[in-house]
Amino acid sequence: MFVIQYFIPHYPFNRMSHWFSDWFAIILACAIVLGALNLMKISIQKVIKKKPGWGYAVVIIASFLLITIIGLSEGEGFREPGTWFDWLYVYVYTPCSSTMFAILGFFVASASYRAFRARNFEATLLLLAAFFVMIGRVPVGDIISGFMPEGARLSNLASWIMTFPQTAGQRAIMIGIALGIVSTSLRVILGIERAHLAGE
Amino acid sequence: MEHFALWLGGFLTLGIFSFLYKDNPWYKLTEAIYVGISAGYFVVVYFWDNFYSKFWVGVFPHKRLNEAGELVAGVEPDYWLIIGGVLGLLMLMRLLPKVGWISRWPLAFIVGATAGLWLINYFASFVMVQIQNTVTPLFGADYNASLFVIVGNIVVAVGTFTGLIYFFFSKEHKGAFGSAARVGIFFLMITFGASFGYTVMSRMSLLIGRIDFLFGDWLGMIR
Amino acid sequence: MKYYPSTSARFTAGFGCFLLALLFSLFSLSVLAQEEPAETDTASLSVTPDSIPLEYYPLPPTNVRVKDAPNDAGGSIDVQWDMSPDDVPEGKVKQYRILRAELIEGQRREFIEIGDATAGATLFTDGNTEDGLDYIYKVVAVNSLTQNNEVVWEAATESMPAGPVRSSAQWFDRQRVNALVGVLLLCVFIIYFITRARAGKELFIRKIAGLEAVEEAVGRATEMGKKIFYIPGISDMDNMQTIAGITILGKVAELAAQHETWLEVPVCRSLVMVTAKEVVKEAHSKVGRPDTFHEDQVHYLTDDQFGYAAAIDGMVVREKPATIFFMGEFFAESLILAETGNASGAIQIAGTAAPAQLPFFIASCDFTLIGEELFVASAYLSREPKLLGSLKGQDMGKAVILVAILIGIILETFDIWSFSTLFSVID
Amino acid sequence: MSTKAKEILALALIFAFSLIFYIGKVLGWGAVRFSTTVSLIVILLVALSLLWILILTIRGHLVERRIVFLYVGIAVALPLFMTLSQRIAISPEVEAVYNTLEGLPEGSKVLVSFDYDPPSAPELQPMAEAFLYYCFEHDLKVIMMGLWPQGPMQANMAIEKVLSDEKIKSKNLKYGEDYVNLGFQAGYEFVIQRMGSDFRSMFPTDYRGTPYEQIPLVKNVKNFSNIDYCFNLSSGFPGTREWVQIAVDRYGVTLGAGNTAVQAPQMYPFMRAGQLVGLLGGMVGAAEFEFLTKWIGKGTKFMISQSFAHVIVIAFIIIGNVAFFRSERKTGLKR
Repeated sequence: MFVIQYFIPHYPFNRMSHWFSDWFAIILACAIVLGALNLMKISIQKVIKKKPGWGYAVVIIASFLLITIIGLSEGEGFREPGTWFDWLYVYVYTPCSSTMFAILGFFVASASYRAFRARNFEATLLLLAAFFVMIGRVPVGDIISGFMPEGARLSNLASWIMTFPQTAGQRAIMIGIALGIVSTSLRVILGIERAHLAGE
Repeated sequence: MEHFALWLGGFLTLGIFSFLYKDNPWYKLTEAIYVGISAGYFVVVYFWDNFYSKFWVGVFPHKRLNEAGELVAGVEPDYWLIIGGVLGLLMLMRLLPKVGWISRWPLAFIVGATAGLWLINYFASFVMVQIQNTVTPLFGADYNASLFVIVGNIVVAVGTFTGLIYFFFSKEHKGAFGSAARVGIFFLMITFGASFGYTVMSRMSLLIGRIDFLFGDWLGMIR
Repeated sequence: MKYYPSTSARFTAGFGCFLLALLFSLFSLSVLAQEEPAETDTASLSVTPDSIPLEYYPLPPTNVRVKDAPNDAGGSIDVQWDMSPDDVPEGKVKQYRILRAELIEGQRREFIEIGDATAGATLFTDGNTEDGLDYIYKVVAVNSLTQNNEVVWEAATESMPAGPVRSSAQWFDRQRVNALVGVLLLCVFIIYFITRARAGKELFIRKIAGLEAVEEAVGRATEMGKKIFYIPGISDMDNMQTIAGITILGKVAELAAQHETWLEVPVCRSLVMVTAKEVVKEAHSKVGRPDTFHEDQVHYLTDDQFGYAAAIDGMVVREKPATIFFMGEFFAESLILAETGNASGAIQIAGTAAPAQLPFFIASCDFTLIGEELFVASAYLSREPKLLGSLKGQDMGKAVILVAILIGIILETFDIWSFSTLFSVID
Repeated sequence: MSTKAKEILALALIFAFSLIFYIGKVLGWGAVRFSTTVSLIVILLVALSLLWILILTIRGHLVERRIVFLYVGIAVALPLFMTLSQRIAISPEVEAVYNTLEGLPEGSKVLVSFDYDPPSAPELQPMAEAFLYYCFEHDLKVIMMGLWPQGPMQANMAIEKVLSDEKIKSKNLKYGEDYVNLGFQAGYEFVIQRMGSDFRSMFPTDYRGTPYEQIPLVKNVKNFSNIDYCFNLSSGFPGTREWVQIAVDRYGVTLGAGNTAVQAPQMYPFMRAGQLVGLLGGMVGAAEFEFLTKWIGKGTKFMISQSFAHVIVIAFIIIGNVAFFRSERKTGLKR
């Protein structure tokens, strides 16, 4: 049906994806209850059985209940500045997620230190490309290569890598993925791939 | 309150950073708070954004009046949404062990509809347009491209071509075909390298932002 | 794997030192090379009289054409015009305004402003029409002066009216025929090879290292008596990568059930949790061990990307699983997960079609499925002829694309025919 | 001293340090700045210590992960105190965004979608500010929205910051006429799809609750055909890819984008294909764009940390490879 919709702009086909998006959103809202209950169940089990680390499970339960009750009781405008929900969001949630995100900076460095070795030709290519892009994208790059003519400076080299070989690789991956998705979709539609419907 | 908020932010930030040293109680505490808060956060957001404003308001619309006291157009209830509500309800049936199997229906619906939707969008944006743009005159439209661009165009063409060959599954990578696939891998590697470089860039920026919070917003050492 | 011939360590070290020194000296240099920001001057404004001289009025736009917007669901009309001769850079036209009047039973109603377009524009799409109603349009060229964001004066000239015109919906989007043909072609290939495979034709599939290693990785966990973690990505069930990941989970769960190894699936989406539970349960009963399935094997953590990553990090560090699978769509958390897993000493097999995350999986995991390989996994692991058939169809699609690229480039390069228009989906 | 005692001591030190500086902040001590000489000495010290690590590595002592972490921390934190600046080279992708903007006549309607949340703000917020600054300075009308719940809040923060600039303040811009924030709408890419046929159905009101048809700036905006330029600030899904797939491929919008650096490489094929007119990639892209628009913000300020961090990462890759070649010579493959 959605395939047809793409080609036929006429009503009711043009409405179909809207309906789907709404239905999907509603299903999601119902499904998250399942997830939350599952988390609670496992945490409560931990506390009751006094498994190692049950104290932290108490914290999970408490913070979950805290934000849920506050959020649901604050009504439709729960997100507006000044509400308690917003406070929790800005001062608890945001620092945590931002820091988790920022911690990647450290991991990226240790991963490059540990794993990026010029083991063979492929790995060397990967390293070289990474090197030129990293150095070429920051101002240092142009200082290093300042003695070279305009066109051969590192920043231009980085741009060239990005625009040409990089694009080619991305494109091959993209087309491959698209074909993979189309074929998987087709298998789902034809009912050949039905692992997700286990039990039928 | 503001002082407390800043200290709380600092406490949580350092708590997560302490994981870098090793797993420790401070991190465990922060992690537990984070998991609880984020799970609750999404429950609340899904409830208001999806369930309430899509389903409830859609089926039982507010009577929104404009300044003159007339009904604003476009508030007729959309009864099609009830189907979504029913599917959602079926999902919740999972809580009852006996009729849990019924939740497969909404799942099948989602997977099927997704399959249909992605099929066509992906084909159009990722296959058609990408081919369209690989197929370019190598020497520029009027044979006037610079050497730089010509080499680039050839590289793009060769790279896309050999890269795709690497993704052939039903043919063994041997002989000329195998070498082409190998060249394809080289291109993939360059792509990954460039990706890697950019990721380092990105992650460092985020780290800078966070350190800026610690020393700037919290401790006031940076202006 | 081929290794570089070992060079003298001394040389490497010396070279390393040199590079480092170079890097830092240049970095220091770079920060010294400062540049003064340029000064910006403030523009002066001239004041104008209240009465507008005639020469301030622009010439009107001409040749106004109206037509129903093509390939849409109705409700819109395209208005096109030729620019006013005064519409030149720094000229007398600041903007165009579009006026519209309804024509009911031959009677023209009042013209109302329905939109504006910037100077230099020649097209406006009126998306507020009612299908079946007649409309008449006019385009107005406007010259004006604003100061402090208040309009000081305004001079406008109207074009001749154009119309009547009606909007209507079309049943078929002709611009998308090519996409339809392409999809159909691919479907035909896939279905053809599926039927051929069903008929018993042997199909070859090349080796994929990551998938060969699945069995070994599960076996290792059994030997060590430790857990296996399976992370199906952080996307929901409306993502094809998640579906592919769940399919592979089925196979891994079967292996784990056979070996009686504890497979744990922490997920971050409720729908995925529901599905994964079913899949794991099914796998257990498939190998005849429904008793070994436990509800808590699959559990939900949080929908939040990094909350999920933080929780998994903790689990990995504390429980030290022998094997970790990452199959599905990943975003930034991939590196946190893979690095922590690597540090804890687990064997890791990853598969994703998210290109940005691939380098890190390649760096931190023992085996990685790249892009399309993820979607092939279910066929590869099950060796079911139907699935292998679809794979062959997919490859045929690729072959067609390769040929198309080759022919296209030749045609385009020698300027024989603009081949690329065949693939155009934008107008 | 046992490890435990050391750890507790370290914790106490961190706490004391924070407390002292926090009190200092409250009392208004002002910022800590390194002069150019001090900065260079610091850089030199870091370089020397890295050389020492290199020598250690050559002798066969591989450093621990935590040492790498420590260096990254130093590389990022110290330059924040330095009073240095760098010359910035403009990449063609950034220039393309700027040129397209420059080509827009006064009064053009620009749609900016804020599809990110606070964690990605370090990269994207400077872009947002510079972009809005340019739009306001050149009398472009800005319509803002968000596909991410926190996007509109980020938009408000950016507006506030830009409006506090003297030059923009003097323009006396009005909400609803010169800029509007339509707020967040749930539904991922379907929002874009629906906007293709009707903006109002997706955004019945702006974020303040004013009905769509009462906002002068947008009351005549039916769908994408009335928008002159679209700009998307994205840090994931839904983001630039969805905008390209739907807004560009289906509705023919002119789209520029600002992305986190991670995402940026995936956008290059779109850019070469003309689906995107230009791209700001990461904080560096932001700094370049700031340079072009002459809005000097955090992107430029952080550039020195960014450069330094890159240098450190490269240094560690070099050290890692030195160790690799060495260990290969001695003991074959060691991982």
